[in-house]
Amino acid sequence: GSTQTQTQKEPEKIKIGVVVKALNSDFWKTVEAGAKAAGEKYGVEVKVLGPNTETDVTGQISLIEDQVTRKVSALVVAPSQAASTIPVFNRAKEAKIPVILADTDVAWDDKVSFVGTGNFNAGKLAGEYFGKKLPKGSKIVILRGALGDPTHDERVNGCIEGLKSVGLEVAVTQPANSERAMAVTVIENILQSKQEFAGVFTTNDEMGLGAAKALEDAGKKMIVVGFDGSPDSLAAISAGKLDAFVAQNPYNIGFKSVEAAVKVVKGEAIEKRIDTGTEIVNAENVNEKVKK
Amino acid sequence: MKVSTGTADMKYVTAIKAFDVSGGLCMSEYFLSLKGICKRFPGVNALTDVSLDIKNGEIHALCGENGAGKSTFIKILTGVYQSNDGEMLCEGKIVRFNNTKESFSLGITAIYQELSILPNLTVTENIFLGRELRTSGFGLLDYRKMNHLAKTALLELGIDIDVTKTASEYTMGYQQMIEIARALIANVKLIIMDEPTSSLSGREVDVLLKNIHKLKEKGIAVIYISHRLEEVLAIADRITVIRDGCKIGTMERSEADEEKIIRLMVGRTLEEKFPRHQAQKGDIALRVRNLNQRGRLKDISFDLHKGEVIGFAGLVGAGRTELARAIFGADKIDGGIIEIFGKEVKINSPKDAIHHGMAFLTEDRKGQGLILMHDIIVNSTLTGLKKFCKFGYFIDQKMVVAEVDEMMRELQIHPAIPKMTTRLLSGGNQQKVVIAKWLCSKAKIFIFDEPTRGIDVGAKVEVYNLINRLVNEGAAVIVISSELPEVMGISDRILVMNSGKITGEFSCLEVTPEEILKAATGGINHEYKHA
Amino acid sequence: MNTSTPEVQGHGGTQKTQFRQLIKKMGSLIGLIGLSLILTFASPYFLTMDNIMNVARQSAINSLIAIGMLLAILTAGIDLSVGSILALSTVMMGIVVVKMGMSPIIGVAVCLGIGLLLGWLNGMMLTKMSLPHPFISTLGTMNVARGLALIVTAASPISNFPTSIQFLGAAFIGPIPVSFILVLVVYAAFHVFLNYTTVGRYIYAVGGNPEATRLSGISIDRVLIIVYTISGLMAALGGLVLVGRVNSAYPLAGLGYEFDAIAACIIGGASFMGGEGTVWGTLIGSMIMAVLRNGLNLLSVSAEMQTVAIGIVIILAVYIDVLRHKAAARVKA
Amino acid sequence: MNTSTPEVQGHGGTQKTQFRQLIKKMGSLIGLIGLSLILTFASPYFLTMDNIMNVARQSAINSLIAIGMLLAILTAGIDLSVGSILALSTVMMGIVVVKMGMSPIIGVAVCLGIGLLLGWLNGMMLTKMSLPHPFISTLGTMNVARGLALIVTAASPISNFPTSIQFLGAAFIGPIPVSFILVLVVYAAFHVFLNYTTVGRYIYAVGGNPEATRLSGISIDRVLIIVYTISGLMAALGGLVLVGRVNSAYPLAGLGYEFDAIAACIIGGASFMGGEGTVWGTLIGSMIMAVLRNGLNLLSVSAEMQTVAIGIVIILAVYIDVLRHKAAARVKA
Ligand SMILES: Nc1ncnc2c1ncn2[C@@H]1O[C@H](COP(=O)(O)OP(=O)(O)OP(=O)(O)O)[C@@H](O)[C@H]1O
Ligand SMILES: Nc1ncnc2c1ncn2[C@@H]1O[C@H](COP(=O)(O)OP(=O)(O)OP(=O)(O)O)[C@@H](O)[C@H]1O
Ligand SMILES: [Mg+2]
Ligand SMILES: [Mg+2]
Repeated sequence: GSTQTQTQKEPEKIKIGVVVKALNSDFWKTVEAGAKAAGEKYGVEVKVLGPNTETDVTGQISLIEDQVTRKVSALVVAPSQAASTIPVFNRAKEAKIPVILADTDVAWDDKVSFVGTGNFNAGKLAGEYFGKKLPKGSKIVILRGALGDPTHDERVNGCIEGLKSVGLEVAVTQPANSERAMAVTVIENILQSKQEFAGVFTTNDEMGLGAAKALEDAGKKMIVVGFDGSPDSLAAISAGKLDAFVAQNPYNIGFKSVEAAVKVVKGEAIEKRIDTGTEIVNAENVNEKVKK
Repeated sequence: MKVSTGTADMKYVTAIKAFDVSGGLCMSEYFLSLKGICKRFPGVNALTDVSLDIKNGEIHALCGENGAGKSTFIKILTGVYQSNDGEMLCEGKIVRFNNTKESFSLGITAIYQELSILPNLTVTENIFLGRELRTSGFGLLDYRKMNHLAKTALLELGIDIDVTKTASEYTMGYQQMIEIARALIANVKLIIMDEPTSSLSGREVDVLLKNIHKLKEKGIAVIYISHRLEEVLAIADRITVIRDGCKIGTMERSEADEEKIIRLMVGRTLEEKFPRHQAQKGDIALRVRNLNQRGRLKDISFDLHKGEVIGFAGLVGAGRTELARAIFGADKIDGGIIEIFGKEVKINSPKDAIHHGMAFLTEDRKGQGLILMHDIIVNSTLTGLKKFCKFGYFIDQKMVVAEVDEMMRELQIHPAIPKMTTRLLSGGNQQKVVIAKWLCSKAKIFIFDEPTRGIDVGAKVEVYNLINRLVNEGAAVIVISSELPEVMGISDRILVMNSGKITGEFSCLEVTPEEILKAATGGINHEYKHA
Repeated sequence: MNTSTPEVQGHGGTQKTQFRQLIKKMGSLIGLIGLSLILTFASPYFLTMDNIMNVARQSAINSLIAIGMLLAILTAGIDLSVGSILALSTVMMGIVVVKMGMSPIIGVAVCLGIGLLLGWLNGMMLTKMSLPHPFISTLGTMNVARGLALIVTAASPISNFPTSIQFLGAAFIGPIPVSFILVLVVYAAFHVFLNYTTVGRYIYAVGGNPEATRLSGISIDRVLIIVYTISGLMAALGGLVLVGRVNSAYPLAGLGYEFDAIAACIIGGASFMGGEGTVWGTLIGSMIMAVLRNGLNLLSVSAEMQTVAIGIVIILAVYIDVLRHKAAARVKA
Repeated sequence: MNTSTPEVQGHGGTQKTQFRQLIKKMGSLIGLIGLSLILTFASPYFLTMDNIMNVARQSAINSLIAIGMLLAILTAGIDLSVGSILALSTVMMGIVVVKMGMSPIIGVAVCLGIGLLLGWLNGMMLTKMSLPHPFISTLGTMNVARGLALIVTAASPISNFPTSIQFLGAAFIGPIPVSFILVLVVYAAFHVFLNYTTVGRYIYAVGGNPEATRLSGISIDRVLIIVYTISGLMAALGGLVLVGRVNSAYPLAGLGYEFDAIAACIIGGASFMGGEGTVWGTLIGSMIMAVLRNGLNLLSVSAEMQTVAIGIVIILAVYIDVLRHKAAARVKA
């Protein structure tokens, strides 16, 4: 990026600060790509930042504070923990910086807009999907990211809700740190305990691929549903290793939130809630996704 | 007996006054009586049925060979260890100390054999550790008063140093004086000194002995442990000899002489205190020219020949240790030439020095000599490990064990357990292990810094024999020693240092102690100060 | 490992000593000033009153935790449990205040009390169970406290604390954040504690040579228990500030904070071998970390590059200190 | 901190010593056996051939990293960068093999080479820059390597390695996983290295008393550089196994592995003060960690409770060792 020293005295160039939960996964990288694309389209400066991990709540808050200091024209934030961001949003408001929420909503009255679908709904979609594939009463194992990570909490809760609504049960929920190797280990161990289960839901793709690998090694065929939709999992679906994943359209989240921010700065009206859509990607529609 | 820790420091201040008043009014003749003390360590009976009385205000010397159990005895006295058997009476009351705080509260303190200086604290803080003085207002530490008292105490011992510097800035000799000051300032009823003079030279010893007399006059008892029998005979009122953990006997000073003590200690008489080597002086082994180290060494030049022993004498802080370290590459030098067997060499590290055939026995065995947590085998073979290797890299364990066994027999290391962790050895035996380490290397030039520090009279002769053997086999040896008789007894030539310079050279045949002392004090009889 | 140059430990001594002490403190200060200068040139937003207060606020939590950590490091120990203690103490406060509706005073007492208790447990386990190193006891506590924080909250955050509790973390006095004032007060108190009280000096002594300390009649166990208790308390205090800052308590709070706290101490000149380190050095160490993060954020450096940059700066900051020590040693000789 | 019970240092000596050594190793073994017994009663699936091989496989990565960490700990050091080195070396292998299509042999060479290089850098920074403690140098490397791993991969995983590369992590010989055989071979080699070679003995010496070691003519710098280089190499080797196990390399791999590796060493009886610790103890320490995780999974213990249980078991495992030491000392007396 270029430094902005020279821009200081020039007529206000629009600067959008995008703060996401972290930038260490395909999902957020795609959000970043979408945001940057929107920036290019509208000719505004877009900086996408995120802390090291999705659980680094205070790190993210510092990032937002520093963007306020930098006097950005508008902020796009995907908050790691909804309630925690309210004080800093209030500070942004004092500095007259409009705030757009992306991916995760916050009950904060002064937000300009929310862009996304919500993790809960996406999780629910996954739960319902199992209902289409499995007979009533089947049991599902859930692998999740770090305990206490609100994103994963919502996905798990959504999934449980979805499962209930179609008459399926949760066999066990175990954390696998959003990581592939840990997912392999956990599934191996669950298999050892001879627990009955017919499918696995994981709250991100990495764990989904790990679970699929462990099942493949053990010679078991089961429905594994991941989350997010990385290139790796697309390939895994094509190869028949992964059954499906929940896709939240991260590119759109990034693009539309920046688009909304630009419009707000320019004084145009925008909607309070912009839905970016959620879908299940499986063998039936994987090819069109791959093309994209 | 529990001492409430919260107010202990304030108690101490009042305790000082109490002791001052009650100095003369004692209940009985004996301050302390020990009856049938036994102490067993895993595999070792350190003390068996030892009984001993300490009179008020007497100077009581403990003598015994290395590993006889002297240090263990005093550690039981101060509550570092607890006895397995026996009882202790302090001023007529049965006591049992669980830690040094409890013994201190009854007026007992000790200078332990292994220096217990805290390198990162200032001299003052070391002296007052555990007995700090506090201001009356907020109860914060009263540095002004403590610094003043510390300074005074050290001046009384004849040293003038900056008490607000950290202890790590001073060499062992000074550190020893700091520990002594620490004991003196405590104002207790019994001070135990476990080899307080092992790093001191004659001059400091005299000052210390004078101070001990002053203590006695104040009615303070002193237990004094030393392997230097002339000191013992100079100040002790009574002498107790311990052998193999058993008390052999206690005698009045008037009944004792050196020969008798030695006989009781080792069970035989020594024919010769300073045996001499038979070697002929050969080529120059080590030539040092204009060696300089900023602030420490000035223009040091000397030659050391094959088959020769040079002794280095000097007062504490004269720079002898610094010189040895500089030659050995342990510290950087700022100029000068070192030649070994006629070839100029660059020595940048101890590794280079060893490569060129040098060996350096350090004065601080605990900090620089031994790996205390490791056993005798590991320690004694560290420098010579390469020579036990098969195929260049793999150590032949059998060979190692055989060699170590041999060395342990030769040096009479006790207990003779090669797998014994060196931390558990008595001070003298630790010293022997360090010597073994350097015997194991194939050196031709040996620098021994205080080689007999803490070694008993019998073993000393063994060390001298060993040095002589090395010399007879063609080695060249430097001995740095603060014991004048030793330097004079075993070296062919004596170099004297003062403030980093060589101030005198003597042949051992014609020199007198006075001449050496004069050179050591720089010719004039001034109060030596920390440079 | 490396024998460092002998240096005078803090406390008012002669003038010469005080000057040397100043120089010693200056060590990490040079790093901090250098870093600030670079950032001032690189970003127009860096040297603004607003941003300085920003940094002060952002560094507060780590500063509070680091000063407790310093005590552990001075005794040649470590406290890995600070992050988890922070989490458990704050969520318990959340339960008491928000869920059970008790008074904020009770809440704060619960928060600090739990910090105290867990720290004390760390110390007791270390000493009374003779565990070989605080790494073990505090690693255990780190896991147990984190697990408990997750259990009691059912893994979800607790929000909407009364403003009185948020005071420490969120309020300002004029332009100055209360949390930073708190840090200054706490650091001054620790300066007095470490240099002018017996227990403070014993902490240095234990780190310098535990055996000699014991022979001086000082109870090492007692000193260690005090050290870990204080460290736990400071973690809880850091938690109080955090709650004010984010208006919520959550079970994953403080994850990885132990690293930042340790880094602050070490950048500030403390030694892992024990017995060496100062209060003000630690503050500067903590400020360096905060300034660095802040600067990189202002420059909108990407997260990956930030990680790389932080790694490099940690090494450089310490290296500057090493060079300065060497230079000082040369001057003295 | 606490003076541990006197013990004779390892390496084959007299018979009595060897017996005592066995007892010493037995220490953590007792913990392992106890834990296994409990789990055998608690879960019918625990003591099955299948599950034992399962645990063997799961412990492999940590075992490989821990043995490198042991060297660092023996020198009174620490290597925080192992997880990041694992990540960077494996993603670079992924780039070379999967993205650039080079031969697996080159890939493996790149992987191990990067581990070696980063480890060597750790050692060089520590010694040549005279950094005061490896915490600093390896914390720096930890950040830098992680950042680089994220940058080179643009944060996404690399999958579909050729089966030849997956051999170490995925293959079996009969019922026995290759990764476990690798661990046994590596551990045997380290046993010989540490006990029967000069450098191995010097590693113990450096940890025991660096100054005495230096004055004995041993180059401490060289020993330390070797130690950290090997530690880096072992992290990369652990990475190779991980890649085989999950068939992918990803930039967040190995996050937090340093804790597990350190815990394995310490549970296995190594001392943070340096100079003390054995190869086989470390293996047992690593097995204890793996058995514990496996057992908790088998019992479907909730995730929160797992965290708590791990904390408690770490403390208990070490405490058993402490008690045993004390008992041994009493018997000997
Ligand atoms: N903690 C311990 N564990 C086992 N053995 C010990 C321990 N401390 C001392 N010993 C042994 O007890 C015996 C007496 O040792 P002590 O240190 O009292 O001897 P000493 O008379 O002071 O000798 P020196 O003159 O060499 O200082 C020695 O054999 C020593 O190895
Ligand atoms: N690390 C140091 N920093 C500053 N001065 C030092 C240091 N080490 C030694 N000195 C000083 O150098 C001088 C020479 O000390 P050295 O130990 O060489 O004397 P020595 O003749 O061996 O006496 P000793 O009997 O104490 O060993 C002393 O004044 C000492 O205080
Ligand atoms: Mg002794
Ligand atoms: Mg000397």
